[in-house]
This record gives sequence, C-alpha cells and structure tokens, in this order.
Amino acid sequence: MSEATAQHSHDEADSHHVAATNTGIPNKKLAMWAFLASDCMFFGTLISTHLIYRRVNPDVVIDGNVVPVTSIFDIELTSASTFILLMSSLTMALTVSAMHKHNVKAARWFLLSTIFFGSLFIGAQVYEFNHFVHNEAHPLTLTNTIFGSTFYVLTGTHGVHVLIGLIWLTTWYFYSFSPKFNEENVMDIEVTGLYWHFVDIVWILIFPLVYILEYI
Amino acid sequence: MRILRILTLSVTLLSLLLFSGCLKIDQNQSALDPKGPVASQQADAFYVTLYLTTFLWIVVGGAMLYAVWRYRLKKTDDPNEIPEQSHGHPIIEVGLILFSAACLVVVAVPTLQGILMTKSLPEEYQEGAITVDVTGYQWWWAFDYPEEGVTTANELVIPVGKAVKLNLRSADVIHSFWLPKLAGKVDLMPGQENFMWIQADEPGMYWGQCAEFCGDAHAYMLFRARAVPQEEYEAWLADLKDGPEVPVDAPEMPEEYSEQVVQGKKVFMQNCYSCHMVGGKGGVNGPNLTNFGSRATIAAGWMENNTENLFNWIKKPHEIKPGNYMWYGVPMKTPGGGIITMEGLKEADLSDEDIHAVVAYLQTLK
Amino acid sequence: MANGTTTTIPHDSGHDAEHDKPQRSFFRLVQRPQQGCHPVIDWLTTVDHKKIGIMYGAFALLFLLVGGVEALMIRAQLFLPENDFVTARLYNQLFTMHGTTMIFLAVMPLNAAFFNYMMILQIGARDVAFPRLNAFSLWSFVAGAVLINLSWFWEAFHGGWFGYAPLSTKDYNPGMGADFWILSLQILGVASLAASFNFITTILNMRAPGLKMMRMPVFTWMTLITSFLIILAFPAITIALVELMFDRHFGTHFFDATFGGKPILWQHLFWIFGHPEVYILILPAMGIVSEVLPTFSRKPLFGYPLIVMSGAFIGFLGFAVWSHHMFTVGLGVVATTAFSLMTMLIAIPTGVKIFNWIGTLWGGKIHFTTPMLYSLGFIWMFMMGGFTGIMHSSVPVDHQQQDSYFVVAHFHYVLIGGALFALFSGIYYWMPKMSGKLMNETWGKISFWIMFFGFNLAFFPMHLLGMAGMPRRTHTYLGDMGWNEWNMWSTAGAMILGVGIGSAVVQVVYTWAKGKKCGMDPWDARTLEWATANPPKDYNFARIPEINARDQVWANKYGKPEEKSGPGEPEPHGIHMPDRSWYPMSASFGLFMVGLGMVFHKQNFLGWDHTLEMVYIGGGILLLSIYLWALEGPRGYHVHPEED
Amino acid sequence: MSETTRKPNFSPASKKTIEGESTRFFTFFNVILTLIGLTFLELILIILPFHEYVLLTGLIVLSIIKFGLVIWYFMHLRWDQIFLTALFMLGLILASGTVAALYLLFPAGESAANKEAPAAQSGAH
Ligand code: HEO
Ligand code: HEM
Ligand SMILES: [Cu+2]
Repeated sequence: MSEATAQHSHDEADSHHVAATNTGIPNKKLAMWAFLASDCMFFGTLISTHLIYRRVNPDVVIDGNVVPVTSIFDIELTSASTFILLMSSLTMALTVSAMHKHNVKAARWFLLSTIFFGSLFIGAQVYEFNHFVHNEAHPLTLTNTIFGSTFYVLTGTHGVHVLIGLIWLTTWYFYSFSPKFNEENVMDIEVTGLYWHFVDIVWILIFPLVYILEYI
Repeated sequence: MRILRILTLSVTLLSLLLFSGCLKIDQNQSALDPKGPVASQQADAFYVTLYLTTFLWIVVGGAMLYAVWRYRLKKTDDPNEIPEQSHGHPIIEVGLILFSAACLVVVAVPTLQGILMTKSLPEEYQEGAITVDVTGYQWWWAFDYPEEGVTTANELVIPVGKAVKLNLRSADVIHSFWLPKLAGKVDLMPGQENFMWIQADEPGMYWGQCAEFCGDAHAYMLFRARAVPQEEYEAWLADLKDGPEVPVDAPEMPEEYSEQVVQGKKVFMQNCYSCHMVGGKGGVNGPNLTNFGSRATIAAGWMENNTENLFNWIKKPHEIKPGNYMWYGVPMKTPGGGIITMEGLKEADLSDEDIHAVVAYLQTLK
Repeated sequence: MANGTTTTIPHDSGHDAEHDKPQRSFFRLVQRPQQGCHPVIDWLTTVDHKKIGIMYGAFALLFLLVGGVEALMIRAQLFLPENDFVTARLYNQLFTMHGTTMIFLAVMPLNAAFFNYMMILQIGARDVAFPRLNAFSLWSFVAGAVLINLSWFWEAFHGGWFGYAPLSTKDYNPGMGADFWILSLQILGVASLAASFNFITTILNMRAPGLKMMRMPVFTWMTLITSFLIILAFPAITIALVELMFDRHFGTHFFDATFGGKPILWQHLFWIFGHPEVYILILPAMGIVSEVLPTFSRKPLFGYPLIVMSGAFIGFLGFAVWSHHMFTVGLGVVATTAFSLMTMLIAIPTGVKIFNWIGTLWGGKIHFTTPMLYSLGFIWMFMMGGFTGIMHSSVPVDHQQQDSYFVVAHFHYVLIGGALFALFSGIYYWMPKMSGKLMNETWGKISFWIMFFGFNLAFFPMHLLGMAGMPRRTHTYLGDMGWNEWNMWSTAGAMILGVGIGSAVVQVVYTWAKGKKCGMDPWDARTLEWATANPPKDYNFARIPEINARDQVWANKYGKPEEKSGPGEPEPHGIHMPDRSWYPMSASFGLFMVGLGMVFHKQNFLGWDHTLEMVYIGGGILLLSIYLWALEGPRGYHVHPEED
Repeated sequence: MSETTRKPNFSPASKKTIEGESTRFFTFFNVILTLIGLTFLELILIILPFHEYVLLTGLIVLSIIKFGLVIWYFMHLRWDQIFLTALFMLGLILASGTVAALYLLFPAGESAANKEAPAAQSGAH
C-alpha cells in the first residue's frame, strides 16, 4: 500500500465541501487528535491514582481480612471483554474503510457489529461490577477500600467513555438511513472511529496495569 | 504630563527609601534574624539570591530604562521616521543565555547545601540531641518528648545549643510548623511523618506559627519555643515529670489550698478532664495542661496567660477562636466510619463562679 | 475599506436541495435567528468570534472588579492588627473567592477575549474552526462564573484557591461551599478545554495563504502554546476534582489518611495543573507585549524565533516543576533537588524573552503611548516577580518563604505587574480595533501611574512582611509583631491600585460609548489585524490577504517590494457566513443546571427539594442541545462585500 | 448502488480508493490477529516462572506494541500526516512522564493504613 493511494482516498473524501486547510488535515480530525492527546492526561491521572494507591497500600483489607485481589478478579471474564473490545476496534476500522469506499451498506453492517461488541463489553463490565460488589466472601465496593475506589473510578470512567462512544455510533447508524447522510459524513465517521479506537487503547493499558499486574 | 511623571516617580522612589529606612529585621518572627544553624543557612541562601537578583534587576532594568530614555521619540524628531529594522543577534543571545545559566549555578550551590543540611540531622550536631514529637490539631500543638515520657502543649521547651529532632504529624488537616528564627517551615501531613531539626544558639522565647491554612481559626494557631540552658531544661523536665502539686485525681486536697481551688478542681474533673490531661491522666483531645500555670501564653500563643484572659477564654472560647472545638465539641471518627461528638463547653453552661474557680485551680498547675 | 453591501442568499452547496430550504432549527423548535434579528437575540446566539471576544472581555472586566472588591475587603481587614472588619470565616471565603475569581474569571477570560478577537484577525481567517463550539465555550464560562458567584448567597468556599485536601473534604468542610467551587471549576474547565481545541485547530489549519508558522505574530504563537497548556493541564485538575467530589458525596476515601488515602496526592494533582496554569496566565501577556513593543519602537521584534521557541520551552518545562509548590511537604531529597533545579531552568527562556524585548527597544524610535507604558511597566514589574520566583526555587530560601506574604508578593508581581499590566496594554492597544475608537491618552497615562504607584505600595511591603514572618491567609495578627506599619502602607496602596484599575475600566466603558473615532491603522502597526476596518466587518476581510512577510502590514507600507502583497482572490460565490444558533447557549444552560443540581444535592434550593431532578433535566437539556446542534449543521448564508 | 443505499447520496468512490481500502482490509485482519496473539501472550506471562521484573518488562513491552499497532493501523496514523502522530505523542509522552514521575514520588507501602497512623491512634477526628 503506497502513501500515494492513502493520500488520495482522503483528499477524495474531503475535497467537496471542506475548505483546504494549511496542514491538509481536516479540522474535525485535527481537533479529535488534540482531544485524544488531552484524554491521555485524563487517563494518565486516573491510572496514576490507581497505581500509587496500589503501591502505598499493598494489602487490600476488606472487613479486617487481607484479601488477595486475584481472588476478587475474574481474569477469564476480563480477558474475554478484552477480546471483545479488540474485535470492536477491528469492525470500527472496517466501518471507516467501507465508508471510504462509499459502500454505505457494508459500513452499516460493520457499524452494527461495532455497536454489538461495544454493548457486549459494557454488559460484561456491568456484570463484573455487580459480581464484585455482591461477592459473598469479600465484597469489593466503591467505598470499603481505597482499592475499590480507584478501581471503580478508573474502570468506570473508561466505561463511561465506551458508553458515550456507543451512543455516538448508534446515532450514526440511524442517521445513515437519513437522506441527509452524505459524503461529508465520511470524515465524521472516521473521527468517531478515532475516539472509539482510543477507548480501546486505554483498555489495552488498563488490562495489564490493573488486572494482569495483580497476578504477577 | 512630564511633571506628573517625575512626580510619581519620585514619590515611588521616596516611599521605597522609606521602607528600607524602617527596615528592621528583628521582629518576633523574623526569618532574617536567625538564631540557629538551619535558619542561618537559610538566611544566607536568601541573601545570595537577594544580592544576585537585585544586581540583575538593576542591570537588566537599567538597560531597559536606558534604552527607553536613549531611543525615545524627541520633540524634534520626525514621528514617522523609521529606524533600522534589525532582527536579532545570535552572539548576544547565546552569551546572555550562558550568563543566565552561570547565575543559576550561584543559586544552586547554597540550595543543594540547604537540602542536604535539613534532610537529616548532620553528624556534628548529633551530640546531646533530643527528640520531640509534634502533633498539629485544629488549632493547637501537642509536643511529646518520647525519650522523657512527658507531654506539653503550645509551648515547646528546648535546651540551648542542642539540636532538637522534630517528628511532625497531624491529627486532622495539614498544618505547618514554622519557627522563623530557628528554621523554615515543614508541613504536618495527615498519614505521614515528616522530619525537621532545629537548634537555638541563644536562650530566649521564640515565636512560631502555623503556616498552612488549616481552617477557620488558622490565624490563631501560634506557639512558642523557650530555649533555656541545659540545667534549667532538666529542671523543667523534672518538674513536669513530678506532675502538678495538686494531683487531679487526688481525693483529698492539701490544707493550704483555698476553697476556690478545691471547687475549681471539681469543675475541672466534671467538665475539662475528658479532653485535657493533667499529670498523665485525662483526655487527649485538648492540650495537656500539666504545667499550665508556668506557661506564658494561652490559646495557642494568642493571649498572655493571666487571670482575666483565662476567664474570658473559658467563658467564650468560640468568640476568641471561631469554630473552637473546646466550645462546640470534638467530632471523632468511629472505627465504623461514623462520627461522634465529644461534648464541649457549650453544653456545660458554667457559671462565672465556676469559671473563676477553675481559673484559680489552673494557676496552681506548675 | 470595504463599505460592504451584504446580500443574503441561501447556502449554495450545489449538491442537494435540502440546503435551500428556509433555515430553521430541527423540529422547528426555535427559529434560527437570521441577519437583522433583534440585537439581544443576535448577541445571545452569535457565532461571530468578535462578538464572543467582546463578551468574554466584558465579563472578565466585571469579574476583575468583583475580585478587586474582595481583595480590598481583605486589605481593609488587615489594615489594623486584631481588626474585626470581617469575621474569620468571611475572610477565609474572601481570599478563596478572590484567588479563584481573579485567575479563572478575570485573567483567563481576558486572555480568551484577545484570543478570540485578535488571533483570528492576525492569521487572516474569517472565524474559528468551530464557531458554535466557540459560543459554547463562552456560555459555559458564564455558567461557571455565575455558579461560583451564586455561592455567596449560600456559602462561599473557604479552603483557599487550591482547595487542599483534607481541609476541603466533608469532614472538615461540611457546607456546600466546596461543592460550589468544585462544580464551577469543572464547568469552567469544560469551557477552557473546548475553547482550546478550537484555537489549536484554527491556528494550525486556517491561516491565510503564505502565513507560515514562523511568520505568525507572537501573540498568535502564545495563543497556540497556551491552548496546548490548557488541554494538557486541565485534565489533572478535572480528575482531582472528580475524586474530591467522590470523597465528599459517595463515601470514597481518596484523600482520607485514616483509610490509606494520601492528601499529598491532591497537592500533586492540583499543581500538575496549577503550575502550567500560571504560564497559561502569563504567556498570552507576553504575547501582547511582543506585539506592542515592536509597534511603538517601530522595529521588528528582536530575536523572533528565540522568543517563540522560549515560549514553547517555558510551556514544556512548566509541566516538570509542579512540586516547587510542595517543597515543605516532605518529598525526599532527590525529588526536591530535581524540582528545584528544573524550576531554576525556567529563568533562562524567560530571560531570553526579556533580553529580546530590550533588544527590540534598542535603536528604535520609542513612542510613549499608553499601551507602551503598560508594556514597559510589565517588563520591569514582571521581572521583579520572576526574581522572587527564583528565590522560591531555592529550597532553603523557600522553607522560610513558603506560605508567607513573600509568596503573595511574588505572585502579585507576576500576576498584576505581569499579566494584568500586559492585558491593559492590550486593551489600550486594541481598543481602536474593537470599537473603532481611540482611548484617551492622558487619562490612560494617569491611570497607569496610579496603578503603578498603588501596586508597588501595596505589594512591595509584602516582601518585607513575609520575611518578617507573617503567614498568608491569616485574617488577623497581633499588634506586637512589627507588622503594623507595612500592613497599613499595603492597604493604602491596595486602595490606590483599586482606584487605578477602576478608572481604567471606566475609561474602557466610556471609550466604547463616546470615544473619538479613528482610522484603520492608528498606530502605524505591523500585523494583519490592522489590515481591515475598525471595527472589522462580520467577515473580517473582504478578500483573504496573501502573506509574504512576517509583519505583513508593515511590509506593505515600508517593506521591500518582494515582501509586499495584496489581497487574494475574491470568493467566487461570495463569503460563506455560518448561521447563528441557540444551542451553544442552551447546552451551557444544561451544564449550569447539572452543576446547580449537584451542588444542592440532598439540599433544598429556594424551597425546592427535587434537586436531583434538576440534574436530570439539566442533563437532558445538554444532551438534546448537542443533538439538535449536530443536526442543524453550520448552515449559513453568503455575503458579497462590495470591493474596496 | 443497492436498494438500501439509495437514499443517502453517495457518488461512487474512485477506483484507487477502493483498491487501497481493499488492501487495508487484509492489513486490518493481520493486525487484529497479532493483537489477539499478544493478549494471549500477556495472559501466559502470568504463569511463567520468571522474575517479577522480567515479567513486568514483558508486560509493558507487549502493551506498548499493542498500543502502537492500534494507533498505527486502526487509527490510520501510518497513512496520515506525520503531524498527527507528533500531536498525539505530545500528549502521550507528557502523560506517561507524569505517571512515571508521580509513581516514583510515592514510596512503596508507606501509607498510614499500613503503619497505624498517629492520627488513627489519637482517635481525634
Ligand atoms: C503569572 C503567573 C506566574 C509566573 C509567570 C510565575 C513565575 C515563576 N514562579 Fe511563581 N509564577 C506565577 C504565579 C505563581 N507562582 C507561585 C508560587 C511560586 C513558587 C512556590 C512558592 C511557595 O509557595 O513556596 C515558586 C517556587 C515559584 C517559582 C516561579 C519561577 C521560578 C518563575 C519563573 O517563571 C520566573 C522566571 C523569570 C525571571 C527569573 C526573571 C527574568 C529573567 C532574567 C532577567 C534572566 C536572568 C535571571 C536569572 C539567571 C535568575 N512560584 C504562585 C502561588 C500559588 C499559591 O501558593 O497560591 C503563583 C500564583
Ligand atoms: C486590587 C488588586 C489586588 C489586591 C489588593 C490583592 C490582594 C491580595 C491579598 C492581600 C491576598 C492575600 C490574602 C491572604 O493570604 O490572606 C491575595 C491573594 C491572592 N490574590 Fe490578589 N490582589 C489583587 C489582585 C489580584 C489579581 C489581579 C490576581 C490574579 C490574576 C490575584 C490573585 C491572587 C491569588 C491567586 C491569591 C491567593 C488566594 C488564596 O490564598 O487562596 N490577585 N490578594
Ligand atoms: Cu509554580
């Protein structure tokens, strides 16, 4: 795949309405990347909080007992959600690819699969939270340990990002049937895709740093 | 316009002069009147930075003023004249950057010395050093002498010429221990123990104050450090260990005490004992009062210790220190996470007579 | 210049007929305001960067006065020892609100006013990249500002502008003041972030042809760098505030030491934001000065690339020095040393700027106008503040100075002598651009000298007070500490400073209403904003100018032939102008309701105790507004300016 | 165009675009396979008998590779202007630097809860 091809496809999508920009990058895309750079700091702060508190409080004490975190976690489930989110990233990339080809029908199917995988991920997270909170032996709640606080706030913020992404994608799905849906929206969907992939890479970091680390 | 400018300029200069004229530096809490090794190092470092930056300020500011004066538009000039359009000069730039870096090295040296000096007690000061645990409360100080097993409050007593290692902790919010003539401040952080050390080279009463905003009555959170010769320090310790002449839990009072003191002790047991210790017994939510009668100040250094002030303090502590827990009661966390409140004087409803009595009793605690 | 006749014709996209229908909002809920609508509606729904800039400026000046009154009350209380002009609680609220107001509601929005108005003109653009988002930033700023000032009617926050935990947690600050503060800052954060993404995109993407990055005016450069600082620094405080809010309302223990929380983490997170924030305040000021000095020296900026690079360097280093606010919290030797040395390094790029400013003056023809006076005052006073900053960067020195009045002196020298002087310089410099009217020079100079004198009288003694051991944030002091005279001088100076600032604000208002009209380029200036009418037409430039030189306007007047340039090609279909919209404002209003509802969570708001519903309704309004906003599209109309 | 896509108004994409995107289609599949493979590796790491630090390094390297693959291919950085990569790296580097610095500023196991804090002992608020 050559640079030239790639360049071309983008020009194609933008050339109709968007005025030429100095950088050659469409405004919305540039703004989204700037937002993602900023979002790195958001998650950086949250991840710091979690890691620091994990470091200064090596023992997770629930009801007076030191509880190994591995006995709370359910690594099979979390691995499964990790695969699910990765898959959603693939389908998102394929959605954008189809949009570039102006193949709206295919794009819609890929979009629907992305929404499906995303919902599955959220479902798994809801199940996981529920499971942890109602764990008979040692319930992990938002308030009973500092580990619980940092864990739920970090993964919860990620979950909220996924949820926003889902709403956004669903909106596109329905909008794609509107007569107003046109070639300008190719770029819009690409921008939504960037957001979605970012949510995925944040999970790529959360998975080892929050989950797998506990098993080492 | 011109007259106005000259006028204001000269007024500015005059007032600056005025300030430097009344520049005295031996105020109670002055950092520029160091009386110990740590404060001296810090004052020296300050002077290094002061001289350096004053020099730079005059040179750079002078260059600016000179340029402004030299290249100003004069009455005779053509306002539309265009001066030469120069764009920059690499050699000057690089030179000035190197010069600035060199100036910074001058600042960095005493900085590093200071950091090393305060991180732990240096070898040469270790002989005869004592340790005091300082705990900050809203809005008073507890001073424990772990090696001696005694506790006092708001008035630290230390031997002259000996280093004092301070372990700083907080019982509630962040406070900061600042005794300017002996050392710069270090914060008292909840859940963390900080270290600093001080040494007084001259005997005397040193003034200190909490420097980190800690709530409503932050401004009233003062303290004193009394530096005394070694013998006097030991005598003070012995006295403190002895406990008060009138033990707070003694059933009988010695003959020589007046009715009032006896009454005062009763009032104290009923209303104050749950929070204040006297002679190793009592509560820990308020300052330890064992040697209270020999302290110079009350209310964490805010007022002189005399009958009138003491009466006012006990009558309406919340009007002297807003939010005062002595009046409103001390909220305490239970292990379950709930809060219970230790009743304060608000509920006690003391009569003036009771207060006079308790004042009389307190003054016997020496 | 163009005496433009404007004709409205439907957006012609050439693609689908939908665009040609009357421009109504989705569902026809509200009519999308058209040209010639009522002025009030016009201002409320405008997407024009110039109107938005003016509103930012007007609100900022208002809050400057509010913060100033708070400051004067602080000083009045400190006039005498053991004074009881205000209670301890009120005093603590005053300095908290003063700091928060001045930083977030006065200086930042005043900067934003110039970003909005001037930066766009300086790059020869017609508007920002996302005009409606820009309006949303403005209204969210207003929402946050109103929310935090509403707190005066219930309980204003009394925890200091950096709200250190655990003092700001429910245990020690049970009232709703802290909640007002937290939620307002969150809303203000949204406003700043949205504005910054917009500015970054605009500057990178929408420059006039030929305006390479290294030809951009320094003020535009500083806007870009500041915007980057905002998007990279604000997340830290946002998360810190979220954690604090969870502690206060949802029973977590992020900052509760008895449960393994670390109050010191709050300080880290706050200052990771807080230190870049002080450069967010000062870099635009440096940008303004870098415009004013060349204009009135009639010389180009000396060392332009160095000034730009040092600005970027200051911004970058600004992220590596945050712990210099925490030298006394017990960080350990390595961390303390590292942060101390990094802090000192910042003197170098800052020095570079100062040297180059003096280089700009050198050999020039210096016109003593009011803006020039303010800029010169800036250099001198900011330098002094910078030097006390260097003192703070030395750990042993800072052990004595931290949390004393010396720090208060330091930051007022950089904030008033620095940021505020430069901003007034900008106001006097750009007023002709914004209003088409010149400010009165004599009165301007009188104000400057009153301010300059009052400022030094108010804040110089604070250095001495700090070294004499007076801690900051104390509402009273004993009479025998040796602080009485300096406090009296300082209060007197503050009152004079107040008169100076007040008189300057009055002049702004007066000029706006009745000032003397002036031509297009009253200062014989250098940069692109002076190449269009005063005030500019809606579309800024009838034809986008082409750029061949750094100071194009100057080059056109006096430059070499190859540097000169004319306006570019006219737009074939006329100039496209985006339509006004209600949704930015309604979205901000939703945000405001969410904030208010959360502050009053489990409380009663004016006799109404369904505050949770308020959150839901606000959220609904926000969401709906975003949807309708997306669906209505930018739309717009075309304008055919008559050629000049 | 087919029945369902008639309403939205799209012109056919250029041949070049279609060819390019079709090649990418396979790239994307290779990427996802690699990602899944690496995730398995991460999981296997847990049970390997190496030293903690080796495992930790391995984990970090693996996540960085995964991270890189997604931004490079899925997020099109490979095909977009280098400027976008720089823009994102600015945020990423600053964030990672901050995380690392913060993490190192907090010594392990030094919290109050582990040491019976003085505050907890004194029982006061
Ligand atoms: C506009 C805002 C602004 C600016 C620009 C600065 C600039 C600087 N600040 Fe300041 N600050 C600002 C706003 C604040 N600072 C604070 C507090 C503060 C503290 C903590 C004090 C404490 O609480 O103990 C330190 C260590 C510094 C250091 C510095 C340094 C080194 C600079 C440097 O950027 C200055 C560089 C400039 C120089 C040095 C002058 C020119 C240089 C020349 C001429 C070159 C040659 C010079 C040398 C070689 C020395 N600041 C606080 C208090 C917050 C609070 O606690 O409430 C605020 C608000
Ligand atoms: C009329 C002009 C001003 C006066 C007289 C004034 C006075 C003061 C005083 C006396 C304090 C210290 C209060 C204390 O520690 O007890 C203070 C704090 C502060 N001021 Fe100002 N100030 C003025 C303008 C400004 C401006 C323009 C800014 C910012 C741009 C500003 C920012 C701050 C900040 C951040 C604090 C710290 C608040 C805190 O401790 O939480 N001030 N001011
Ligand atoms: Cu700083």
